[in-house]
Amino acid sequence: MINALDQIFVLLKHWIVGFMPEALQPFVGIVLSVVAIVVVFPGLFALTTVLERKGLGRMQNRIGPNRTGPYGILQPVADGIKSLTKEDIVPVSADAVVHFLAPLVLVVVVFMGFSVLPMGRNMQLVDMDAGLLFFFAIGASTELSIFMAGWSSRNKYSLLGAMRAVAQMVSYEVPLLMSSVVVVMITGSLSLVKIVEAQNQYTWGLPHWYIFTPWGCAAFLMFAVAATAETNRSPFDLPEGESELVAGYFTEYSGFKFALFFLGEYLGMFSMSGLGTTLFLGGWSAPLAALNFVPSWIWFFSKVMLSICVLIWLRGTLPRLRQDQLMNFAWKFVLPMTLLNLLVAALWRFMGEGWLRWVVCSAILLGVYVVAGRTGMKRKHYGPRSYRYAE
Amino acid sequence: MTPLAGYLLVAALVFAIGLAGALTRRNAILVLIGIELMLNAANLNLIAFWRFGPHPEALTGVMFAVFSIAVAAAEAAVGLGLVISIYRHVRTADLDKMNRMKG
Amino acid sequence: MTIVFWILAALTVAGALAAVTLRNTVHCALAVTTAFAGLALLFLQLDAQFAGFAQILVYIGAVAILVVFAILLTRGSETSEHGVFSPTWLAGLCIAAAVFALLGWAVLRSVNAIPQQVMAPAITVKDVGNALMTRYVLPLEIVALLLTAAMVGAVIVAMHEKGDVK
Amino acid sequence: MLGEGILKGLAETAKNFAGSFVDKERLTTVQYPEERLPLPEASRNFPFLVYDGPDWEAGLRCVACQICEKECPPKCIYIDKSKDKKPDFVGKMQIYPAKFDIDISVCMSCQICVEVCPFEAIKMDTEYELATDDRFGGLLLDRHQLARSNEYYHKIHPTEAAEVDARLAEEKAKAEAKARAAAAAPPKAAPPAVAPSASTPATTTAATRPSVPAQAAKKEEVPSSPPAPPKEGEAR
Repeated sequence: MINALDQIFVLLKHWIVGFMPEALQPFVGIVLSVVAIVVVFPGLFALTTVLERKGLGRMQNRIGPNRTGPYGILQPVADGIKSLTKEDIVPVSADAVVHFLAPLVLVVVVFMGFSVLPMGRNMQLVDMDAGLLFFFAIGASTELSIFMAGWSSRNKYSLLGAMRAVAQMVSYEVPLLMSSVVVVMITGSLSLVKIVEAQNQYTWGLPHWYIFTPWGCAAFLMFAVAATAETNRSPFDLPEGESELVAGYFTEYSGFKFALFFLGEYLGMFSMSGLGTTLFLGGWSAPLAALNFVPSWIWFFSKVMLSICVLIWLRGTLPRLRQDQLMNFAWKFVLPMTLLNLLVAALWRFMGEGWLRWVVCSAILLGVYVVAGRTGMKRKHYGPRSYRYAE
Repeated sequence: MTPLAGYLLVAALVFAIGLAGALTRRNAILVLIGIELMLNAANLNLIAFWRFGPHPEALTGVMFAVFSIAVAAAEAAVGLGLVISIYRHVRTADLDKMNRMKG
Repeated sequence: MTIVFWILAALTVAGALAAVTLRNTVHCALAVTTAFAGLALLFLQLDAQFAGFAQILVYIGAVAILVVFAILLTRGSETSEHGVFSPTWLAGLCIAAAVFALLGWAVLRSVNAIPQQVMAPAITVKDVGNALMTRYVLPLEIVALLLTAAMVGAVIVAMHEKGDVK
Repeated sequence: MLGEGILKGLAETAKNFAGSFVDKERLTTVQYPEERLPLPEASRNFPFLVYDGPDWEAGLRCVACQICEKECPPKCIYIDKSKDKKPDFVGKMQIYPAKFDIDISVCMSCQICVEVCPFEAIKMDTEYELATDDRFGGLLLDRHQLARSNEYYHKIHPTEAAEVDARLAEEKAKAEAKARAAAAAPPKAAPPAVAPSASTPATTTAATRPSVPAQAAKKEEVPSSPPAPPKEGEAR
């Protein structure tokens, strides 16, 4: 019974596929999985928008949307209808083809990232041998669509936003990859399914999640920072800083294309949260051995939503960074720390079982963190601005 | 036609297009793009030979392609850095106008 | 010779052709990205997963971005008044055509001589990793050194010179 | 240590988040269409014409002197004088506006018409829900649409309206005393005595103006009064 509930979607898929003729079966199976992804995550997107607005409102002692439906839960429906019925404006001087393609490329590419995430026991579209590499390769392609959007709009704000976005995403991709590589080192596989299985073990009822190891915790924190920057979320939302760049690279988009960008951004957030969950939080495995009776997909989605809530919390708390702070942080702090973490993970691997490796690894990481935080990220005091030509 | 011949022809075509681009375009960046295309065509050749060759488990073709990709990335970085640096001096990315040794 | 191969080949060649013929430089960069993507898919079709994903990661994720950045930094998207092709374009075209004719002739002549392995090789990414760390570890280190040198070199080349007021 | 501030900030927002569910005092939002904040007395939005008594047409204080029309910076007031006359609040015969239109799309709510009006006939309304579903129609408001009773004026600006009423009552008393005095001395000469003073608005202005700064304790009227008379002088 418990097993059936756990595998309910897999069984459902097999049952539907069973009705199809033999030749069509693999094809129909893939279509069903894709349809499930394409339905579930936009649904989650709708839920998240209202959650975000309500949550941010409460953090600012406001009520948040409460007009559409009971407690405002129909707000995403209203937003959707609004964006669908709005006029689709393309600027006269814009590059029409590229302008049209940019949101499509973004959404398609972001959806592809979900295909390797294991969302439950046996619940993944493809168990790719190089799943993690695929995920990052796909993630790297979103930058180009953002550039396309910014450049084709022929708008200075759009172009500036796109340049900022691309520079930021390229910079933070390095720490993102580096912090994930640690997990690959320990697991010995790039397949996300194998990574989850490696974490799905328990000692004394506690799980072997990687976040509960010194290197895993450090990698998770840096992964979280880099993922936040990669998805252009606050406090790294310089590319769409409303107070500086109107809306950044999608300033010149309206109606449904704007909604597509919005969707792409949130889907990117989900896939990043899903990846973080898979790599460090044990994917679909239960947090306690005693809780294993709960279906695995519930654990995956609750972990993803939890990380989304943390992202919303961060957005409600932190002010936007400056461009130089952003770059300094990426190249001078996060990247060296990830490199150090690689060494620590190797040390962990070769020190063998025992309490000593816990002490040594934690001490190295904490010590360097404190020292680097003190010296490397020392607050610079800028004097009054001087102008070369204006005075 | 065998599968391998198909891949080799595509690679030859892409190589020729890249060469044509490198030889006919004025803009230095586009010349670099042409060179990248040629490198990529070579990679396709390497991987096709590995796939259809006698000893795929030796991984020589894939390794060669992977190293070639890494080297191409380095080449692109340095090449584009040079283009930007030249642009600062002569205010143009047009190769036909970069005909002076004097900086 | 599956239909997938022909579609990917057409995509790649069309992307490459567009990249060298279009007038707008940014369009060229986007077209060349299509060609890179097509080549990556061809790699994947050839069961070279690692090379395919590395191709996407490096070419679409990094080189294409570098190219568009360079185009924007050199105002390359403004079409020059002298046209986009160099005066010796005919000679270049002839050379390219000759090269293609030679290569094509070589391939077609040896069509019966070249090997035909039809079985897909059972190569996992793990094997690639093992090979990189054992047999190919020296080239790997050299490439690492090269990349570091290239990075430092690119930064120095593109860096503002001291006293350069621009 | 690096990141301390972030933790502090997170704690603060968490406190706000939880607090907003527990403590209703934290929520400062006013649910607008259902709940409204009382408007401050000095709020103003768009002019209206004051009338006394039950009949809006007969009771309009406006005498069509056209000062506001001339002073209006965006020139959105359009006045036509009447051919006949009717008695005003003191009983003098005055002309009245046959047409008094204000273009609501042009008006910039500057209150200059109110400041220059010598007859307390035009005042600022506080009505702000002026949106309609018609884009071009209904922008030119005529005198019927602009007319509001004095009671309404008392309701929206009580202090100011009381001052205005006191001033008008004093004026009326003065006029009545004058009339009585005129009636007492030469019984037959009363109408001519009234007529010169009522013949032009300007004379009345001259008579009323000085009383304004003397009486008005309201600060906003005091600085606006001195520049007004010279302008009228130029206009004449």
